[in-house]
Amino acid sequence: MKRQFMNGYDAVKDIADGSTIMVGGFGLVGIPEQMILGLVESGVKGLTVISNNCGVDEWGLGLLLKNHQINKMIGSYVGENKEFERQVLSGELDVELTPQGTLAERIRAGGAGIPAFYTPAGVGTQVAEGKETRIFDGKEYVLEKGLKADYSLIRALKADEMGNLLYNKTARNFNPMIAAAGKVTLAEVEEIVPTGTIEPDSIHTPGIYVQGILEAIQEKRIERRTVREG
Amino acid sequence: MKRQFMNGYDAVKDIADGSTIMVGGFGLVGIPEQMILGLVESGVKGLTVISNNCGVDEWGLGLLLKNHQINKMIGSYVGENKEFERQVLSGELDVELTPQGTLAERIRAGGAGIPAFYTPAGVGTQVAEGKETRIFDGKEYVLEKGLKADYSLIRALKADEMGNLLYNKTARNFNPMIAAAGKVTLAEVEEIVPTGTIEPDSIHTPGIYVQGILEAIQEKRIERRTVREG
Amino acid sequence: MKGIKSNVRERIARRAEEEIKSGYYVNLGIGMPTLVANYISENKVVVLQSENGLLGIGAYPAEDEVDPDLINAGKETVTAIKGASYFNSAESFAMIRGEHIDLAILGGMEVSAQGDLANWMIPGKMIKGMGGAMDLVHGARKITVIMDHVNKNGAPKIVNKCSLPLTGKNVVNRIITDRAVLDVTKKGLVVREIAKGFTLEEVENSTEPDIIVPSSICYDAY
Amino acid sequence: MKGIKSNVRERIARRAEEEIKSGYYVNLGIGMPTLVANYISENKVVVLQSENGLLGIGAYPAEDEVDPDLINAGKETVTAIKGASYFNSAESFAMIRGEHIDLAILGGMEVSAQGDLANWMIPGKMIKGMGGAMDLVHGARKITVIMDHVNKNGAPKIVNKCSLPLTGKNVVNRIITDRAVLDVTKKGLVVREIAKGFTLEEVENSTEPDIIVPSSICYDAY
Repeated sequence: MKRQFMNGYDAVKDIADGSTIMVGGFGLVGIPEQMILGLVESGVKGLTVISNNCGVDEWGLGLLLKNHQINKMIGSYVGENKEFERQVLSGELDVELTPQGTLAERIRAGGAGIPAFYTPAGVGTQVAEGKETRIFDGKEYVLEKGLKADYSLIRALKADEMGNLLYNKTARNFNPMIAAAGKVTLAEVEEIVPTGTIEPDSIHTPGIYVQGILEAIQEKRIERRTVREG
Repeated sequence: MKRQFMNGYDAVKDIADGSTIMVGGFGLVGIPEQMILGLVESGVKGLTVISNNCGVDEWGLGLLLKNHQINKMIGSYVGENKEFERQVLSGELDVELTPQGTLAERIRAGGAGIPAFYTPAGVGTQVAEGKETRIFDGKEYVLEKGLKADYSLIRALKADEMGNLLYNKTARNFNPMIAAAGKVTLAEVEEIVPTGTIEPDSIHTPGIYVQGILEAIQEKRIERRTVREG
Repeated sequence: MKGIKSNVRERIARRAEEEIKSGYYVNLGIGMPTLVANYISENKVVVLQSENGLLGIGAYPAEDEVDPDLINAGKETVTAIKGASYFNSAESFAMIRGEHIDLAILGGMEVSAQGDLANWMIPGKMIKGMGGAMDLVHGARKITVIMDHVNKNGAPKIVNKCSLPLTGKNVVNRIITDRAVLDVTKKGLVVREIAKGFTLEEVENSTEPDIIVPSSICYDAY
Repeated sequence: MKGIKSNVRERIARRAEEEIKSGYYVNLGIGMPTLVANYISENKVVVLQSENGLLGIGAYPAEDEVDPDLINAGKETVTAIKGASYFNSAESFAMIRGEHIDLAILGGMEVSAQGDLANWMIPGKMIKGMGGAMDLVHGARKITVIMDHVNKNGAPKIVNKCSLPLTGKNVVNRIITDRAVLDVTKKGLVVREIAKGFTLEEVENSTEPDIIVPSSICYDAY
């Protein structure tokens, strides 16, 4: 029942210059690979990107960076990317660093209709500068605001035709909250299965949050392949 | 690895007079039946109870009410219980009514270390009287505070020995948030299964939130048995 | 539910069904709104949300299908459709509050010309609680209230100012009664349709606020 | 990890392991804290949390077990123990912020006498971001920082006031270095243990704030 796309470009071609997009993933794990490549192909410019990380130089959101498609990045850790550093220092790229838990909660709040909430993370640091702080029960908290996006691009293991999603292991990460925080949410999945084949008690993201689905093979590049001896 | 109890009384016997307890369930669905009976047996008094509903006259939290064990009730809908009405009118019972979504979010916030958040529910009604309101992006919201409990009593379908929980259908309801909001969380389950037999991607409540487990048969009384003809 | 004497409630429910478009996610309130489910066209793909944690409410169960762990927000035993999902109450109201539900159809005691809704308590009577109504009125993208046009004493339920405690302020988009369909607009109440057996004058006389009558309205509409 | 020249890092990690009690849920920061996992006694039941959404980190995978969808917060491929669970990032930080984690062991650049921690950025160098560190320092019930006692130039890393941008204020409970174990208390820094090869005087001289020396401290402790 949900719209299905032919390829990454087909999924993202309507995203207009200057849009705010959220992209799921932690490092390179759980990123919508083909939709990111689709954005490179579409050449859309002036994006505000909300994502925990910004890929690496040659993969993931790093590709959009290299292509000068991102104006502003909101994330928690951007340390794996030399081009990122260059663009920030040269003033080409605006960056807003947010504690990871605050980022996750801001995205959840955006999708849940909560405009703002208080959190202890960042109190007494530069993160709280210019923000309202307030004491509850003797402890200081900072007010943080919900985040929404024009488009949310996420990655899941499986979707059924109604857009119900299942994630795999730590590839879940930010994807479920991002699914709920987009005006339009597009899910890239490894497999589309018939409706009724995902156990209703096990569905991670109900289909109500998903407007379109792309079935696509994932490369799943590994940033730090660590193995034990013997 | 988590402590296992012999019966409902054994699970709840340490709960002291004047404690704040949260109890899972929506109507009579997903309530920890034997632990509630255990509270009746223990005779603990002066409880503040946080739960969406307050049972019916002869079952669930209604039993505690009848036994005059509850001083204060925080919930969203208490319309199924005549004794409730009598005690409120006679001044024996204090009641704080909260919109259901606000209640769910306040409990989630309590367990998630969020002291307060803004929500639109209740703005312009008696729910917002005496509370701070604030405008974000042209819309008015009311500040609501997180809720925590000394003890959380919940019901699940299965637990493994590490306290990982799985719920069944709409018996999930408030249980997962209540699990996280208790200083001590006790889970009543239909079955304790060996660790490793619940799929890690499907676990609804990670064992970190659970301090004790009770395996117990559930009566599962039905409030409104509605069937279709033919 | 076929045994119920259809008449007024059925007529309102059938008209309310027309508000539902194919592809919609809909929350139906307890009481008369729940009846609307019986009339949803088979040509429409509609997913019903139940705020106790179910997306995809199905029909009432057959005797041998009754599952005590599967109820709707009215605490009635139900079934789930293929493709249904279960979730917790915080997620359910995140879904509602976050404006993911296309339409909520709710009952009403009073609606004001400004779209204020009162439907949760009558002072002096025992307070039962607001349940999810106060969240729903601020969450769903469109709020339609269905109710009788006048109360048991014949007095208007569409009023200048609600006398009962509010469920929400400025929240109702459309009112469907046994007599008419009206929209709450910035300019005031606009009548769209008049039900069979009623005249525009009768609707005006049984509605406390002034009604805006646009050039085209539909008579004998339902 | 056995190939690494053990020496100082191993000694700190081994001492840090003593902070972990059986039954604890623990978050180990990126870098040296991750090493602590290698020394957790088999007699303890310990569950390690990874803030990217895993409770129950296992050993590094064998070659044929590597799963690209299964990493820790340092983005290393890992495995999961029996009884592990996966969840989303909001749930993961709800778990952290809600004080459900018993202990976090984190690295440090500077720690002040008041327990302020700086461990996320050096002005002038490229900012990489704070990741989950600012949430962790306010969430876990106990925060232990492990680090070298002095920096590469021999200057104290335990200071009166942090010169680097803070990760959190008044958040550190205990500091474990290659030279000593110190507790942050309301009265000030209290030394608890002196490592092998160091004297109390050496520790005092290489720590900027004054240290409180209680009647009983443990020498040659680790």
